Amino acid sequence: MSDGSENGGAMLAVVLIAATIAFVVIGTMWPTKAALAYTGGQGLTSSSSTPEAAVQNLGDEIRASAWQKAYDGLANKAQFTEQEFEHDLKGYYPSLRTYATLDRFEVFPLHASDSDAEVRLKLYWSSVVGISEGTRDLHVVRAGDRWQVEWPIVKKPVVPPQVIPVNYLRWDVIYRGAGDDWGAQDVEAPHVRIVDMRPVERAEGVVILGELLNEDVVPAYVSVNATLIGKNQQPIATEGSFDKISHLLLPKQVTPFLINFPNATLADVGSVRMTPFSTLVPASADPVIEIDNEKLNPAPDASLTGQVINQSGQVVNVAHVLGTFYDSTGHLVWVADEYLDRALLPQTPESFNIHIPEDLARQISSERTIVSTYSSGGSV
Amino acid sequence: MRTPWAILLGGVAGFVGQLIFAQSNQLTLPAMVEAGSAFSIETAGSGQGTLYVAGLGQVIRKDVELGKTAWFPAGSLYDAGRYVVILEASGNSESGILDVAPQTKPASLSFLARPSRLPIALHNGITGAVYVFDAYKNLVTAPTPVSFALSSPSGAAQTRTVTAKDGAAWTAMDSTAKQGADKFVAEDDDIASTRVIGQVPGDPCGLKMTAKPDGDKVALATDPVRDCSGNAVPDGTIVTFTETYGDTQSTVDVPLKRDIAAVEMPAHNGATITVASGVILGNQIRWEK
Amino acid sequence: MIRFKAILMIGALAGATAGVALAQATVKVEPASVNGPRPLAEQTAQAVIRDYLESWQSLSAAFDQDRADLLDADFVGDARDKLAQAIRDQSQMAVSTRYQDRAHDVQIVFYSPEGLSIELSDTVDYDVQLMDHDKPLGTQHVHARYLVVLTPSELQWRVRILQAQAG
Amino acid sequence: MQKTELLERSQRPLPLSLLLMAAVAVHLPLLLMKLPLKSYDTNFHIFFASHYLHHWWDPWNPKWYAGFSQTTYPPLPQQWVAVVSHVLGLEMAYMAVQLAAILLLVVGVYRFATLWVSPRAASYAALASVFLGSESFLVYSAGQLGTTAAAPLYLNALPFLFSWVRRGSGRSFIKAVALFTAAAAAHHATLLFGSFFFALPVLALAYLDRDEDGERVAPPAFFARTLAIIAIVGAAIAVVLLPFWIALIHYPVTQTPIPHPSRANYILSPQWGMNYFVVPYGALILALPFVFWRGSTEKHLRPLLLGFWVAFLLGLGGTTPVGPVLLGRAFNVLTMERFSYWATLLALPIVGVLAVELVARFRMRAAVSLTILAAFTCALAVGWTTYHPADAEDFDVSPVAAWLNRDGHDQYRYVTLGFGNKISRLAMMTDAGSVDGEWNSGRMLPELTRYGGGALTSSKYFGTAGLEALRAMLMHADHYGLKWVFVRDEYYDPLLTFAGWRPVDHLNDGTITIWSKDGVPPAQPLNAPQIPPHWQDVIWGVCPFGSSIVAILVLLIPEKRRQAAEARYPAVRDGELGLGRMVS
Repeated sequence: MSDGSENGGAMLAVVLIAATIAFVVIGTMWPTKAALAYTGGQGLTSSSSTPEAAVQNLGDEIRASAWQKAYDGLANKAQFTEQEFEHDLKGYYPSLRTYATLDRFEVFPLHASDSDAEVRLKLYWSSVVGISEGTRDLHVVRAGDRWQVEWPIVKKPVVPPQVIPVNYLRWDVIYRGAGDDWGAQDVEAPHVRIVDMRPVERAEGVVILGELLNEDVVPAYVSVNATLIGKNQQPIATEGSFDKISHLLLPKQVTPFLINFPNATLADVGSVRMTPFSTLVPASADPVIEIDNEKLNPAPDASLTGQVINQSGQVVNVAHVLGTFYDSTGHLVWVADEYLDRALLPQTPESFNIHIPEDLARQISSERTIVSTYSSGGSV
Repeated sequence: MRTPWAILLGGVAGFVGQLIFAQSNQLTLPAMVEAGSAFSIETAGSGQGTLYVAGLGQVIRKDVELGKTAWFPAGSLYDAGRYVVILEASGNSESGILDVAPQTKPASLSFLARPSRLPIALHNGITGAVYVFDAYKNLVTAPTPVSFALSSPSGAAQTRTVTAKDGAAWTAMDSTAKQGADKFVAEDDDIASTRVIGQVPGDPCGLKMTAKPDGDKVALATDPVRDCSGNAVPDGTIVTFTETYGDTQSTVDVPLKRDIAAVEMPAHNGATITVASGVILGNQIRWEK
Repeated sequence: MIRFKAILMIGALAGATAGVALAQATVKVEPASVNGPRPLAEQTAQAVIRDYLESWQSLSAAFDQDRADLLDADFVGDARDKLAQAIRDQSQMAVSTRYQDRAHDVQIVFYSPEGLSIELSDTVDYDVQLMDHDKPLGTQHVHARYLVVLTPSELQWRVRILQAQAG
Repeated sequence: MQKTELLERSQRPLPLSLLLMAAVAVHLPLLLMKLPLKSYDTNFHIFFASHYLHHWWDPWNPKWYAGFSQTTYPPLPQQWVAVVSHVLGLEMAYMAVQLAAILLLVVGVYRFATLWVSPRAASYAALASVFLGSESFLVYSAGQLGTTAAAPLYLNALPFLFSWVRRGSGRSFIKAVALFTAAAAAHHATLLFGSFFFALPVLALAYLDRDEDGERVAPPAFFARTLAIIAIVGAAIAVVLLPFWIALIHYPVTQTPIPHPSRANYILSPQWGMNYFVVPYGALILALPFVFWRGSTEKHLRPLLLGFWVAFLLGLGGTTPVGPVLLGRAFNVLTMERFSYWATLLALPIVGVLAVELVARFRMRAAVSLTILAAFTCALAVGWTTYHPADAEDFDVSPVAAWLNRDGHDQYRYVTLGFGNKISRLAMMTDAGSVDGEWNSGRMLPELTRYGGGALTSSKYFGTAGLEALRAMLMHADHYGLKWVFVRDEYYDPLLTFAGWRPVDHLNDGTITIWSKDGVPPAQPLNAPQIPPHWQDVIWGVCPFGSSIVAILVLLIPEKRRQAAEARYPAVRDGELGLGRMVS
């Protein structure tokens, strides 16, 4: 079958093979976005020729969970083990961070000289409850023609040996079995009351702020729904407090709540129908969380900062700090929250920083903070 | 067949059948029977027939010999209501109505008592509603006296007697001044139903704390927390201590234990410490070393 | 031939009338005469009566189709159990019944203080057609006063007691 | 004389019966072991089939996404599974339909290959298709019933297409139309891309060969016939899949793309290179240089080579920039493994030539080597499900289904977390509806389409996108009557705790926790505008399945005995393959 076209055919084969190789090389040297998603953002061409590039590479490696590669590239790796490096980033105890993945990061050069530099690495961790931020200021040093990061390791916190008595209260509930409960002995739901409520117009829509009190003598598992009613008496939308509330309320405990109505405008709203739900649940008064050094920081970067201290002997894996902000007349101005992505060890302070919208910061003169917790069991 | 036409045609057929039977008058029904009691239906004529008794709670089909009495033993028809009775024989049918009345003796009560917990000393705060049923779960519609009694552990009792109308009776009672589990009993004839009503203290009254130094901390403790009637507020109730110093603040939510809430907080000279429970504010202390 | 056509036309008219009657029973609602301390909101009263009248449709369909599961939406507790028992009875005997309500005269008579039950009385006119193995046995018109207790569920009021008064 | 007979025998094609027996011998045991049940998509297809089994005339399936239309996916293989399940049950019916597709592929590869190479090489190609890594990968690891059912139909249609445009055979025209339509009813993407990778080379071959066998075809006639068949096939497919097109036009797939590892760079991500290149190609990788060389040097093979080359490059996913450039947005919607599948099918005729030449030259040594390589390729692809399973762990979902089906729990919707592709199996077993599902193109709920996450049950694997979708869905639980969350991964516990859900029960020795939310009203049917009207239900119930019946019937029309390969390769003799009798 071969004829005079064999030379042309050979040429075609060479061209196709060469083109294939070229395409592969191009695709590997300059990977597509879809391909980069599976490499943690790293291509073949990463170099550490500048302090920012060194930190960028480190960020890529953390994102790809390439712990060994990241550790090997550190200038001060002799000071700690690879496991300690990983635990420093992912937590020594099970926490939000343990199962989080690095969604993205930002690199900000702070200072640079010929031999060293300061670079800020802002990490955005994707956790099950949302994005949590973490910032590390890194010292970067020159090593020949490349730069290496000195990782500011935070070693495992040591909890001193101690005995913490666990003698707090617990409520158990005996539920009736399945079946028709009409006309039978029942234990009704705890009495809860909305003690404050205020609709607020924000750029993203209407926000309903409020506070809910458990006025009963038993613990309540609560949530709040709100329905915006239009001026024509027709419902516009119904939304719930979701995680912007502390769902477990012990007797006489108050929680703030915040309900978002994206894309709604207050001008369309005639009234708001609030529907609090409460259920009797087994509960424990433990752990007690102390909130220390709460401080309102003015704009810019208005925030509520402080520390939470776990007064129990049990590790709290996730803590959710909710801040309620009032103006000078005691009116509710805003509700904001932050999840702590580090576990709370007994008697070990952990800082929080709740962001406050700049435009509201000036109105705020006081606050109240509560903490809800999640523990998967176990102690230190 | 399952169309309006079917019903219409069936109706026409039934009507014609009834006309024929009306002339022969083969079916004699009792005016009323009590639920669960034995009864009989008289038939006339001769030959075999089938008797149908259909109601919303029961359907019975019985082969009968025309001209003889069809016996229904006790327990045959127990669901109170109005029944359609049809006798079918040789392609013709005759129908009538049979009423089954509930038994007059109550056998059970559905007792709706609310709430299961309420603050002490609340006027008409406790309500109870009762539906009276016979042994076959028929609503006893004949007027019958129902007595309600609310008794506290101390022995004090409130009683009311109400006549049930259309099978239902209700009452309202006051909660007592003492906390504890009260018994709320509804009774009709010798049938009783009991509910437990928890009477719980009201909000804390005169919430007061004291402070004393404890190393580099200040130990805060409330006096025993009581409501305005002197009842102890239940353990587990949250008391909030707030310490303000300069522009910073510390907060701890502490549950009551053995009537007292106690906590240690940082000792800052000049700090102001307040205590509250829910929306009830207590005293304020200014800490000076 | 003309006579046959006339019969057909009369039949059609009668059928149409029956169809209309099937779709809508006449309903008269008496002012509530409530025994009990709890005030009855107008919306609650409307919802209770609406749900009660709907329950007759379920009842009728359940008996007609021998399907107790059709009761679940509108009946609960003893009322549901008793109706389901009757459907089982008739199914076992190959008997079927068709209920067609014609008129209701409804009045709310009791609203329990905790709000967990409402009792109403309904003077109902309805037809019952009985069939054995699909053979019509007869249709009986019934006039009766029913006592009905409804209790609230997640979305609607459901009938818990449905009982005709004797006499 | 004996030498001549030996020579003739060495040029004969392998008998079709032998090829089919080889396919049965290799795949029947694997299918009887129900190996595909471990794959990614098999349970998805069985779930669709179970809906057709119970609701043939109603493609609206309320069990996923609070209701979705099955007209968003061509139904033919699933409808066949539903039909066969009356006899075998759903799982074995799936295996039976899959086996039928495998056997059809053997026939299809042979018929397609005879257009390009000698019958003997074509028979080797057909034998190679039995061991083809990409076929086994799709059957046992990916579970792509639609793709593996449509491709053989398409391959079988192509010789009729050739015969029509080349000789104007009316019977071939009818058969080609019937088979193309049935192929489209089995899988739409195969038809769309098959037109470029398969049909264009065949048309080019017909054009290049227009003067070869003494029956000259003038270019105007060639183009007229081509346009005629495009028009008729287009019209037939438009009618048969009309509800599909209507759904696609009214609700185009505009949701945020979901990442898929077949779009990775296989060099930078070697684990995906193994999965999507080494496993599907297997020993075929060794033949690639020959494919390029022979495909280029044989003039009439060049169209085939070009079709193969483009499919090959696209099958490399994100390893080259070709996919994003050629496919545009579709690159982020399609999965790339199907391109490798088509590339391997296109390479088979040339691989058949290689095998023939190797056997002719090295005899037994070549035969043994080729057998070992083929067996290795097939074994690797089949065994890959064990080393790279779709589900990390097998577990029983029947307690979950039983829980949902009792005490009125099915009045509410549910979602699972950490169930992997077990959600299809669960959906088959329960009466309750879910807001989740595995058919991403069929979902319309904004909470699911906005973020770019896949199934909610695997939210965490989609990073922020998946978790945002999960949060959005939980936020609107009341709206959807979503009351139950079945959790088999403690990762999600903090979110559920802080969002107001409570554990209410445990199943499977505590490995599955049921979470509930208070105050959720019972699920209401969503008044979704995408519910197909009744006339579409009828079309969907009649036309796609009917197209396969029509295809079977028209194949019974006898064909004039003339094969495309005869002119070029006259060695084939009547009766040797029995193939003509079977498919003509």
